Amino acid sequence: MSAGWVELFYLVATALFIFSLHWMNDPKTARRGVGAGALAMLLGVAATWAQPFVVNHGWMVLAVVAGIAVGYPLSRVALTAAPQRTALSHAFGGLAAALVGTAKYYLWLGEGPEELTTFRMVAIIAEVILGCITFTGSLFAAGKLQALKWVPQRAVTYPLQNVFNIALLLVAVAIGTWLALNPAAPAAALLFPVVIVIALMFGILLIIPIGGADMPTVIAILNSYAGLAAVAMGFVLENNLLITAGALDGSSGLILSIIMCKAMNRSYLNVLFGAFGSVPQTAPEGAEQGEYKADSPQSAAQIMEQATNVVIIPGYGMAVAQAQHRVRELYDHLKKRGITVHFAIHPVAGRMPGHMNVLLAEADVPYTDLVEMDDVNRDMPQCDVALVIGANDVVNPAAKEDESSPIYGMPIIEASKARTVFAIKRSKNPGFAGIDNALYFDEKTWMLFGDAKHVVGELIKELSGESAIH
Amino acid sequence: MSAGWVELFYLVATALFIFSLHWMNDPKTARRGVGAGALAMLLGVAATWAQPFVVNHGWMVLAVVAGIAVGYPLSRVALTAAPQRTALSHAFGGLAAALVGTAKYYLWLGEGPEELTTFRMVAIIAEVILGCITFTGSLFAAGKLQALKWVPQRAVTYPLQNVFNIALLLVAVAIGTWLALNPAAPAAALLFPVVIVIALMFGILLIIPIGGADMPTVIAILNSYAGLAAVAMGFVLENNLLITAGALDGSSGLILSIIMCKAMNRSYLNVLFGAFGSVPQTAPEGAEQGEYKADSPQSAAQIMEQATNVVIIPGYGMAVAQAQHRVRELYDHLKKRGITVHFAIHPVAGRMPGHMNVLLAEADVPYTDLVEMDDVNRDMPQCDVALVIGANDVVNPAAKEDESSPIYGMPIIEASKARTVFAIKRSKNPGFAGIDNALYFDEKTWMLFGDAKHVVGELIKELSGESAIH
Amino acid sequence: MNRRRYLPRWAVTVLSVAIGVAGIALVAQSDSAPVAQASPSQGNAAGDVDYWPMVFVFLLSTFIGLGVIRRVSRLLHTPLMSLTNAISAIAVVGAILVAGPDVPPTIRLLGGIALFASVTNIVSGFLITDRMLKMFKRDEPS
Amino acid sequence: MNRRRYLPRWAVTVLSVAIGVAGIALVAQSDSAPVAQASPSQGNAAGDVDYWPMVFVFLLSTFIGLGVIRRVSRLLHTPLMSLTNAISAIAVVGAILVAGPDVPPTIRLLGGIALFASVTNIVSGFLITDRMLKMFKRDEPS
Ligand SMILES: NC(=O)c1ccc[n+]([C@@H]2O[C@H](COP(=O)([O-])OP(=O)(O)OC[C@H]3O[C@@H](n4cnc5c(N)ncnc54)[C@H](OP(=O)(O)O)[C@@H]3O)[C@@H](O)[C@H]2O)c1
Ligand SMILES: NC(=O)c1ccc[n+]([C@@H]2O[C@H](COP(=O)([O-])OP(=O)(O)OC[C@H]3O[C@@H](n4cnc5c(N)ncnc54)[C@H](OP(=O)(O)O)[C@@H]3O)[C@@H](O)[C@H]2O)c1
Repeated sequence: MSAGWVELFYLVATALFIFSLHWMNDPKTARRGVGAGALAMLLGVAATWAQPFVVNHGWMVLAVVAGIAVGYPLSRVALTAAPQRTALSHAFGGLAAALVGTAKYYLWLGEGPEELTTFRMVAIIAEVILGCITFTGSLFAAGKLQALKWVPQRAVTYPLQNVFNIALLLVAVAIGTWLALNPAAPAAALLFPVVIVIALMFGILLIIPIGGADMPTVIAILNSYAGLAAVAMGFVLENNLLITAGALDGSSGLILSIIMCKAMNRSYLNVLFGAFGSVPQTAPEGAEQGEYKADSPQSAAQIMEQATNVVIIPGYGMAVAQAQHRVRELYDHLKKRGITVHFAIHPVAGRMPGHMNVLLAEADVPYTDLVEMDDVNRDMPQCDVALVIGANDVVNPAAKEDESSPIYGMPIIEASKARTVFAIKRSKNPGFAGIDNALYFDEKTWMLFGDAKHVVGELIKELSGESAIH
Repeated sequence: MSAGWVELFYLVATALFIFSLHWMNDPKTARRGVGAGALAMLLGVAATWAQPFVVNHGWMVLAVVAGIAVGYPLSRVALTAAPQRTALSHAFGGLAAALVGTAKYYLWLGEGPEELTTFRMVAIIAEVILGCITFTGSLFAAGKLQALKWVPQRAVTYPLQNVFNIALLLVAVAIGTWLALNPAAPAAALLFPVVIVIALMFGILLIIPIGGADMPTVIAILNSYAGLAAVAMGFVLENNLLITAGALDGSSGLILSIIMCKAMNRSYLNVLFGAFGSVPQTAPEGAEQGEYKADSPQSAAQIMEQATNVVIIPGYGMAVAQAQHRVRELYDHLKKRGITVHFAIHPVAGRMPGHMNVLLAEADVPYTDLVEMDDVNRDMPQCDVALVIGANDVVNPAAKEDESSPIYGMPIIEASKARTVFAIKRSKNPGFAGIDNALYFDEKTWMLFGDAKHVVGELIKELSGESAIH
Repeated sequence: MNRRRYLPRWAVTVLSVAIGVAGIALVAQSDSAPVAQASPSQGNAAGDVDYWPMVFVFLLSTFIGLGVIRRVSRLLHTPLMSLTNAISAIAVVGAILVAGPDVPPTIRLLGGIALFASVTNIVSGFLITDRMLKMFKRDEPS
Repeated sequence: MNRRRYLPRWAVTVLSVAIGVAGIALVAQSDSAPVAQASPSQGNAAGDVDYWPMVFVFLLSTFIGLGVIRRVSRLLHTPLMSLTNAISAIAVVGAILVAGPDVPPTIRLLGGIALFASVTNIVSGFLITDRMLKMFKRDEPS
């Protein structure tokens, strides 16, 4: 394939990638977006492969077949494992970038060191550092999310941690700068691996101080790094398709992490420069506690039956209990009785952005009944029953009222405005942010203690039993 | 200034141009947008001028001073003349593009014909053809809009007009293609001017069949052409700033012309390929007419006084009568009496997109009281009095009801849903589309015949007289 | 719902067609030029002028233009027309490049006229846009 | 109102700073390289590699990315993460360029591993995104 055709294919692929992301703005067109993205990738691969100087077909087919063999099972994982799959995938992406950068460096060093201009060296170093950080960082994050035994789940902190990390990064950058200026010096071929090793270490050190529950933000940032590594690769190979696609990824990771930060009321710079944030402390044991009013599923079901307007507020607990299918049944039963039922979706409910939407979609809840926070808050005063299922922080009124609370300023779903609130959780333990929730002490709130799947099952039994008698 | 700095300046200028247009999305930031655009232009000029090979400073300063001397007065024209100023300005832009293209061609032809690669020749030809079309087309459009004596106001049509125009364009393209393939042939230096002459002619022939009132759409298309000419110039000079800024312009013209077409219910292809549309015919004289009910400003003022909710629907007639300041007074008087007053703005009311907004802003009406069509239609049933001031097509219910009407399908402001309608116009003549308006025969409509400025003045006199008695 | 879409359907169509046509033309041209061995270690070797980056820039800025312009407030369509008119005077860069260097006087003359015309546009375009925008006021003026 | 803005304030700031830093670095580099006589009739002459078009492409695609991603439906943020993950596997192009040509076997090995890793991402990324999206249904299923 001649150079002109290759560039044309790349151009079309670029446009398709943009359309792919564009079409994600609406669930109706989103699948077309995936198609466009896959087609773009295919065009990119085909155009590159078909160039006359690409000759090692056997070897490459082997790699592709192996990739498909590993990739396909990875696409069938349970959706609850989607975050760790994404993290693992970022690790692969980072690895690829680091390997390509390294290969190009040694290739040019061997073939013609005059090719190693300062610009190219800067791009190679950036590619390799970003790729290595993404590789080990993502592997580690995936391990934390998968709750592997040998990966510490909680945040590991030690004195001078940040100082040490930054110093390490500075060393890598300093060596990198020297390499960029003296790419062909005798020491260079040996110093290059040093940079790689430091970057690999840095990736792990970056993730160690971050608690497992904070991983989704980290994954978004790593996505952004993977994108930037692709951009750097594009600069090295002078390939505009790589630059464009990488920049699209980079901005996606950036925006998602910022959305998460805003919704969690964490500082944005804190995240942009590596999420060195300390994890919120769990509430002191001895803190004064109000009175919880527990209720039975039976009486809760009776009250729900009388309602005309029910809002279900799902949270991380629904995901943990895998209760989404039961919740869907509950929704069906209520609808059958002519009750208006909506789901109130907080942007950071659960542990990844849009977590609740995927879970409920998996259980066949039509997405037209998933309502965004702002819209649902407006209608909350008209709501008879708010049913909180395993959500905690996202309905905590402290975010609006208590200026001293760590989550003060975070937007919440205002469940307390509903006439009656039922809350399903297993215990009196706090949620992710580790703080008590005044909603549960409210006089109109009744707690339904127990596993979400179990309690919702009880509610259904009650409702369907009733309907049999009628 | 070294090449690196020049490129950096260009890069910053590119970003500023994008921000400039981005900030136009809100009146609050729009002036910052102008500042960003002007700064970007300054950076572009400074970086280009400061290059070492630019030496003819005296000559260029002369041109710049002359440009400022002519440009400044052009920026002080009355706002009603804004369309013809824009058209004139497009003509200058087209001229510049054509001249630069021509100059580059002869320069390269003289200095080194091997520089005239096919790619460059294609770009030069495109630049010159687009520039020339824009030049004469815009000049002609400006003449029509300014209603110059020697420019025919109405559409001029003759048999086989489209066939002839297209044939002419094909000849130009054919010669251009030959030139692109044989840029240094002996005949080339002579054929080049032929292309220029044909393109200049074509610009005029393109505009001749279009009526004066259709000019705003044409101006938007010419804007798009001017942008594309700049893009072509960017390809010739290998200058990314030109390409980016030109593409931004090109899309702006495209989108504005499409918005106008949609709002006027004209075919979009019709416009994209040169607005060869025939102008709508004026209504046949003998068409059956219903009964108009005329009213006096006195009784109209009395009814308005009793209203709690008044919507004013301005149209082209307000612009013709220059009644906006009077209308503003009317608005003040009504507001003083505690009446809620809004302006309903149709996207193509008047003769350019956003025409009504600028006029009313000129008269100091706060833009928060200018309501877009869709929003106003929703609230129309709550409206006591709709006061139509010199608008016609934009309130014509035929667009919703009469499938045979030429404006069927065009979105309108549904004045007929208000409790009472007053309509100010001078006569029983139709508006731009040349068709009768059933709204005026409606039983709840009263006509206030007369010049808009005069009638609104009468209304004010009545209202202020009343308030003096109170 | 419709307002939230980045590009409307027609834009998708128009862009695809335009990309297709332009692309095939460019490829035809670059294939007629002597095809260099585009080995991965040599970047800029696709013909005499490496115009592909420019085509990328064009494509991307068109996307940006369509996205940005569609979000311009309807209130401001008239000033938008004069602002983009001013921006199209970026042709001034080309005019300087033709009028500035040490070239034959006829060429310089053409460049000078182009420079004059562009500067006129810059000055009148930005000033009149600003004049219009100054009139848009949010609150009731006293 | 806020939703209609193309870019939020912070993006403006971040982009400006990034452009500034990157720009100055690049200029420093290109000025240390032998500066060619960038006459208007010679385009690609700004240093050894003409990287400026690439910088333009990067800037423009970042703008597009920010604009497009901000408009992605909140419903779809989880599939968006896996879709962009799949797109970042575009590194496959680089892997082919390293694994494909006639280069020493070690280099080819590195390229082959990179190719394997990228293909894994492509396959799993697109398939899982599609799997998730298939679940989003508009109407009450029967
Ligand atoms: N979505 C994201 O992208 C993201 C990313 C990072 C962090 N976060 C953070 O995650 C939090 C999300 O808020 P959230 O309200 O969804 O979750 P949450 O505040 O963590 O609360 C989850 C609640 O569910 C309950 N629960 C756990 N397992 C359960 C089960 N099997 N059955 C019933 N209940 C169960 C827990 O109480 P018991 O233990 O008493 O049962 C807990 O109070 C926010 O603080 C957010 O900032 C979100
Ligand atoms: N805005 C754009 O971008 C644009 C571009 C191209 C075309 N258009 C077209 O222009 C039309 C705009 O609709 P429109 O309702 O604003 O205008 P219109 O339909 O042209 O009606 C204007 C009305 O104002 C009256 N009028 C004229 N001078 C007057 C004066 N001095 N005092 C009082 N009344 C006066 C005229 O009636 P009398 O003669 O009886 O007074 C006429 O009926 C649409 O058809 C649109 O498609 C708009």
